[in-house]
Amino acid sequence: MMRRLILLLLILPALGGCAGSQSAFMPRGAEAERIDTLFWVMTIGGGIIFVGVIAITAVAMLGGARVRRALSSEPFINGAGIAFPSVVLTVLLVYGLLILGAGARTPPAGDGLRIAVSGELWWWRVTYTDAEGNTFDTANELHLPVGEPVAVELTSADVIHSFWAPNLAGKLDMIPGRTNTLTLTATQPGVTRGQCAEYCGGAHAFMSFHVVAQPREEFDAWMRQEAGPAVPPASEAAERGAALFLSAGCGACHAVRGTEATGTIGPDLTHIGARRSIGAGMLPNDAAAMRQWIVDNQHIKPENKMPAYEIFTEAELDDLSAYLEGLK
Amino acid sequence: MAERERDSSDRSGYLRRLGEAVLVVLGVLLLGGTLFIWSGVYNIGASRDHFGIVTWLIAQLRDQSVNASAQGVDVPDLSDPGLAMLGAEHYRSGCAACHGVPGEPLNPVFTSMLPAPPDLYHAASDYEAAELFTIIHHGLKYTGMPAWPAIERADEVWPVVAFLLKVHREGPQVYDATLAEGQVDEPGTGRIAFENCVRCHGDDETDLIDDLVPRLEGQSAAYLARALTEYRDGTRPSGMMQPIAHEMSDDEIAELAEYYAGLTALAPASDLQGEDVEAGRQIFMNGVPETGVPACASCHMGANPQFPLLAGQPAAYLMGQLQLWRNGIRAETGYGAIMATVAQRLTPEQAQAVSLYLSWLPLPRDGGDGP
Amino acid sequence: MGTLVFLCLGPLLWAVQLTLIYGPQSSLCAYGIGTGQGGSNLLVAGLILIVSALCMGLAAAALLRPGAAYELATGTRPSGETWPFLTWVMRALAALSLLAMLYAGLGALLLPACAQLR
Amino acid sequence: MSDAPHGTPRNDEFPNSLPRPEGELEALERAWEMPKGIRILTEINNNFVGPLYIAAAFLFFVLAGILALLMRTQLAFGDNDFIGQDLYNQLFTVHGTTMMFLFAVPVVEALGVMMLPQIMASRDLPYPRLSAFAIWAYIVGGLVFFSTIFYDLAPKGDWFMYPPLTLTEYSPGDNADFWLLGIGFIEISAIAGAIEIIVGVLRTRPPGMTLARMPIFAWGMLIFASMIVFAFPAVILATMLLEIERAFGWPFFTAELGGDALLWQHLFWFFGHPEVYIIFLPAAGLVSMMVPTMAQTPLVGYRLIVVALIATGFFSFGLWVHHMFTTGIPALSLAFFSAASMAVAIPSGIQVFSWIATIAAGRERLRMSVPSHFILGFLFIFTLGGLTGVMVAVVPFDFQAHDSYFVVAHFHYVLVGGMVFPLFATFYYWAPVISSRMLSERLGKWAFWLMFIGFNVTFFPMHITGLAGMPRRVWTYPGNMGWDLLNTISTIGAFTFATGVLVFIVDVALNFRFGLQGPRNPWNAGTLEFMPNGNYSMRSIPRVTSRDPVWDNPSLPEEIEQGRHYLPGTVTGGRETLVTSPIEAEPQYIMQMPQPSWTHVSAAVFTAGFFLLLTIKQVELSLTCGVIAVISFIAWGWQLDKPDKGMVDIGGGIRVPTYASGPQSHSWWAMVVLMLVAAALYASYFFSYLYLWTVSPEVWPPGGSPEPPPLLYPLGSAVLMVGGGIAIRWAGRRLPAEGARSFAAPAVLALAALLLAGALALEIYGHLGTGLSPTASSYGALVYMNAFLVAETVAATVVLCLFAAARQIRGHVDAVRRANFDNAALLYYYTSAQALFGLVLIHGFPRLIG
Repeated sequence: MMRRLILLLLILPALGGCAGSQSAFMPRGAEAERIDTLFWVMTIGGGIIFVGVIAITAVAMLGGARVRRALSSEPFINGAGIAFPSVVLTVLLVYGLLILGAGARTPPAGDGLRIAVSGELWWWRVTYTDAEGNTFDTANELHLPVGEPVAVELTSADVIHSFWAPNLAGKLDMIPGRTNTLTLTATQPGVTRGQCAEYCGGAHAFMSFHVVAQPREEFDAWMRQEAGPAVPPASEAAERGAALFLSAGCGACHAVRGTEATGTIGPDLTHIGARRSIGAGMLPNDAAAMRQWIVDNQHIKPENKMPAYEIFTEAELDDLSAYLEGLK
Repeated sequence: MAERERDSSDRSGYLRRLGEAVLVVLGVLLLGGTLFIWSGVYNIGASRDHFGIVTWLIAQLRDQSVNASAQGVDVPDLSDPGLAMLGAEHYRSGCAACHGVPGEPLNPVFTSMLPAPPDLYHAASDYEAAELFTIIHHGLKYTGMPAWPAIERADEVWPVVAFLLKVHREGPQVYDATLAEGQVDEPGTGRIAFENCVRCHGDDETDLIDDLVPRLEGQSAAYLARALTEYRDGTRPSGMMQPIAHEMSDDEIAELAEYYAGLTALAPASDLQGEDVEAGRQIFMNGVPETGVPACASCHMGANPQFPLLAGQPAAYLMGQLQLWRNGIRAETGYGAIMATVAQRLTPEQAQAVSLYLSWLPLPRDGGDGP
Repeated sequence: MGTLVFLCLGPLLWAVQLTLIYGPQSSLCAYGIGTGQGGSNLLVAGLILIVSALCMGLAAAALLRPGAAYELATGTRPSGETWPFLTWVMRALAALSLLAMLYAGLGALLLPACAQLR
Repeated sequence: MSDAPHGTPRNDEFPNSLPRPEGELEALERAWEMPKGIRILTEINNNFVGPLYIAAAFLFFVLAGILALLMRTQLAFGDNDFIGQDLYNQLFTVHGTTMMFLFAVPVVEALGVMMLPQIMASRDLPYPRLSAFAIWAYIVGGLVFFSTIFYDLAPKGDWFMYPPLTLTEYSPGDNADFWLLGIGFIEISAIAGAIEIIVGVLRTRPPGMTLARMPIFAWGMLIFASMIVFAFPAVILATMLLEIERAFGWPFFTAELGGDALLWQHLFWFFGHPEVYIIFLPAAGLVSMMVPTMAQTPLVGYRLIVVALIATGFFSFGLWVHHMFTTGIPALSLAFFSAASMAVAIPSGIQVFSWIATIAAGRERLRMSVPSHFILGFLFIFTLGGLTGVMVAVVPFDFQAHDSYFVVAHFHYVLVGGMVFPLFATFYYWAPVISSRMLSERLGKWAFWLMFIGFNVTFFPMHITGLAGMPRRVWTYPGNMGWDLLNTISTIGAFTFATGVLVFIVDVALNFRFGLQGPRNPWNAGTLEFMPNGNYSMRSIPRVTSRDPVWDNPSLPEEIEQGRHYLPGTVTGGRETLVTSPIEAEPQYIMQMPQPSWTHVSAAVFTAGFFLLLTIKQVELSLTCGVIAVISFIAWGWQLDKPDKGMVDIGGGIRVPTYASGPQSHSWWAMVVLMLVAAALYASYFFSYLYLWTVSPEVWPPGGSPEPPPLLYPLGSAVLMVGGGIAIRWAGRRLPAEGARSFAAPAVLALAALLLAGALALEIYGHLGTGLSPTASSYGALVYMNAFLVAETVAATVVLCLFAAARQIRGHVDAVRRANFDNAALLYYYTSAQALFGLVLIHGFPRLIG
């Protein structure tokens, strides 16, 4: 309780708006919870030590002659400067190593689900592989079943990135030529936000993602939906948009499974309409934002790898965004 | 020690006096200059030449400036005969009005300019190639010599340089010889007829004047119309095409575009084999996903008439255009901005490979199958 | 120069220990030795513990016999008015290094040899 | 001067009796007179270059601070676009780089250069031209580097420049090269300063100032400089590797060709973590100087502090992986470094409690002057930073804190708290030494409170911002994340802090204009730096018998000024100083020191020109600068090594020589330290070789690359080098008698240089013969990199050998005056030893594993 109170006081300002929370103070994953406890132990302990040092300094300056004499000897230094820290640090080191070792006790669930996340300039390619070996790509959004440890393979396609979903776990780097594995265990359902934590040039500030923790059934349903091909266009506008999507060359970079668009350079758009954001967390996902992104993405997210498409008429933009938003 | 100090104080006193003298001289000059201008005594009319000394000074200033600017200009290979022919065509529409036909007397209107435009037959003996390039590219202040209309298109200047060198090398009759092949128009004046396009771009019977020029026959009308409109609006820079497009109305543009779109393309004459162009084919068909280069084929296969067909275009033209994109020169239009992004991800080797492939690739006729 | 080496014997041994446990551990793990749970894991842990014990033993020896350590480092017998100061500093440093070596060796008892544990 | 009010004490108490001979002081003043007019730039004395150095470093502090204010303005609230993405990325890169490389290390080195001679009662540090060179190089190089921010040419890979982001593929243009060449060059200047400081502290102390009596600041500087010697070579190698990969495509960091991005991180942080302590230790030394003075009592726990400084110096080298906790290396490896991070906390605890104990020990209460304010502020901030330091040393917590604003808060607490606050305390404390005027107590307190409050308001909230999820190095953030208020507070704090610095600047400006003439030893300090001094430092050098000589003998200032102690004038007629033994500080010889000259100035300017012009690929101009720089170096070196002037009397019956060679000579010490630098550089290479092999053994022979050339090649190289070594040894025994000339020795030196070059050529030729290409794989790159490193030392050795040979021909080297020859020989032995080791590695290792 005390702990929550301090927390509230400390991060009151941070609680202002929690749209897609991204905070280590609100753990919703096994590792983040362990670290949260560790944090509070150390903060409170450190706070006490800090106050102690300040108090002793004050006494050394202002205290009575006897106290000051007691403080002014090598034995005092040996005690306060060597013995005390040695004990505290030994305890802390062992505690820290035990917490670190706790990660070993959560082997990933054995249902064969594999998730690979590749950091790219400046978005996240997410590849799911199910128990049968079926695989599909999505982007900038990670779905997890609640309560099950899931191993996420982290790689990089270009420079070093770092995968950080603070509500779930600490960060782990994505390094070219290496595969790092992070075990995530979501403890509560809900949507949280994550962000690249290793400076990766240009639009590093705009490389975010969402983590959606769902109960198993919901997760399975999502997997089934996501693994399938794109839904056909449902309106005339969407049909025109689909044709334009192909003739304007969008398929060279983006894939829409079930169509001729098979590009692998940019994010897979097969179910773009069902995602929570556009541009790796830049914009909310709706038709207006989609139009804006197509035309003006270089202003919204400078240096991103997609050229701005200022070649479409207003009507064409309506068609395109209708098509893409329909890709649920 | 003391002696040295006196030495230095003497020197500083001398310097101080020198400084005062300089100030007085400067003041007198400034005052005199102001009076001279204010009096209006100087005759600015072009009817009288400068004083000899002034002419000489201006000539020195000009030549030194041209020489300095020409330092660091790398002269490309100018031996390609098509290059000089292309230069001659531009000379006719852009330069001949003032500079006249090489070796023949000038129109008296222009000889009354001060300075009078020189007969360019001798130009190449007065200046080296890099200097000619500098003059044509940047123009000359106070002479009436304009800068190149699209200053970023330095690449377009070299054909004119090549032409001037050729005139100097082979005599003024070269000009007539190069023009004899096309229909002659009054130099630099009047409406540009369709035939004039043919002189450079060829048609279904005539080949291109040079590899730096694109093939137009069989190209989509929408693209041709857009290209000319962009030239006219100045969003696609070209010192050669902008003045031509400037003269054209929307109707003329549409008519011209339809005309060329209706022609059947000439088969490209290439001695390349299939394996020479395999690397380029890979890039064209599949792109280079690792470095973010999308497949060229996804836009340039004719599905969308706004994107040009590239098959059969000369490799030199394609490489030149890719270079323009890489330098950001063609990024002003919506379509250009897209291509600029892609071109910047191509290495020079990849750009060359894909250009070679395309120059070898037959143009799809009547919507026929691609490669 | 020898005197400076003598002064820093403790930390130097600590540096040796860190090199000898970190280097082989990383190399062995890079080759997949020690990634298992059983014997190879023990191999790495054992190596670390042996090296740590050895270095700590040497540091303890220096702590107890500074005179001998000085002769070993410089080849001369201790002398001069600074000697007590030098000995004191050397011993204190050796003691701190013992603690640091203990800390470094501790990991081997608590953690598997090569797992990332993430 | 000589009309001191005191009565004359008994003459026999002192090494030198009164009255002093006529003209002695004048001769001393003449020898140390500052050049006039423009030639002031040629001055090398610490009283001139020290303040210049500090002023330059402070300028960079202010400039980098202005960049920080721009960044804080941009971050004041979410979705701000005051500064665009590209500029912001340049801003934080230049801010970090400037603060670390152009402010923190140089300003500490500057304090050392300026104050050590005063504290140690020496005339100057042993290589004044070297430090002047380092300073000019730093000023020119630093200004050019910083100005890149104005031309959009500034690097934008952050101050640690991680590849692959900084490879040409992701960072085209010259921006990154400016960082690599500019900073590499400034590091070299830092090493030059470090050599100066190490030899200075060990060899130019006053008689009797044994290691046990050395002021803590000198200890701090000694350890600081030693750490530079071992830490900086790692980052120099790293910058070389990266620049070579950028320029020529040798794949050290490219994973597809067997390189590894983490190699950079290992090398960089092997420098980068000690760097923090490199900055902190001298500052801690400063605090240990000021606390006793302010408390008017000797430091409590002197020897514990010495232990703490040494232990920190060592343990800080065991922390580098601390910055790589999230790279995914095995947990047990992390545990080793977590352990070292814990261990390094204890020495800091020792120091903090020693200061508290000293404060408590004062006869009266702590004097609450401006320096005391800053010191208490330092204690507050640094303790907090130390505690968060322990927190991030706990691996799992670091998983969350790493690369978030928590870490930004932590290291600003450690660096600003641990270094900038003591530095400001020092400015107030030592200002009277430089200008003989005090800074204002009133303005000083204003400056302190503004800085202290501003600092905490800026950085304390960042702990929360970071754990609330805000990563570092983002130029903007969404407004709905709940980070706005915290950031706004930080921004307000930053401007408050800046106002404090501004008040300080005003105070300094007023000081130079109107400052009050202060008393001679305003704080009544016990150490020697407040003794009366001129450009020559102290008139005479006292024998030191305790840690606080002035408290023991209040009449010391007068005695020093009257010239009663050692070396009251100049015995060689020029600039000189007394050299003492490293442990017990017994007088050994008089070192004759160089005069002001243009040579080091032109060497510095043209060396800077060489590097910077190379960056912008002006190869011809760059090489021209390089040649001029080398000529300047040779001209500079030619004026050193003055002839022996026989034995001289420094007072108290002590007669010492005026020339030393062999292990006693200061130049021998410098050469040894230089060799340590080279060895550390090569050790970093050795690490890189083995490291990349463990990462990608598949590109090693026999499978991945051509087999190494036949053993005949390395054997041939070895024979050539050993042969040269034997020849040099032979020549060393047969140097001509004093004053005579001989042509055998120079011929041998030239021959040895030739053999060395031949050995190198043979090595390179052998590898070229196998068809191995440096761009094909990391193995090939490493093999040729070895040759490149050998080539560097060989080039230096050849130049030095030919230099020694030339001096021999001119009759400047003989059996007595042999320092030139000894140094050339020493470097030759080192170079061949390193090259032989390289041969064993390059030719032996692949055979061993194949």
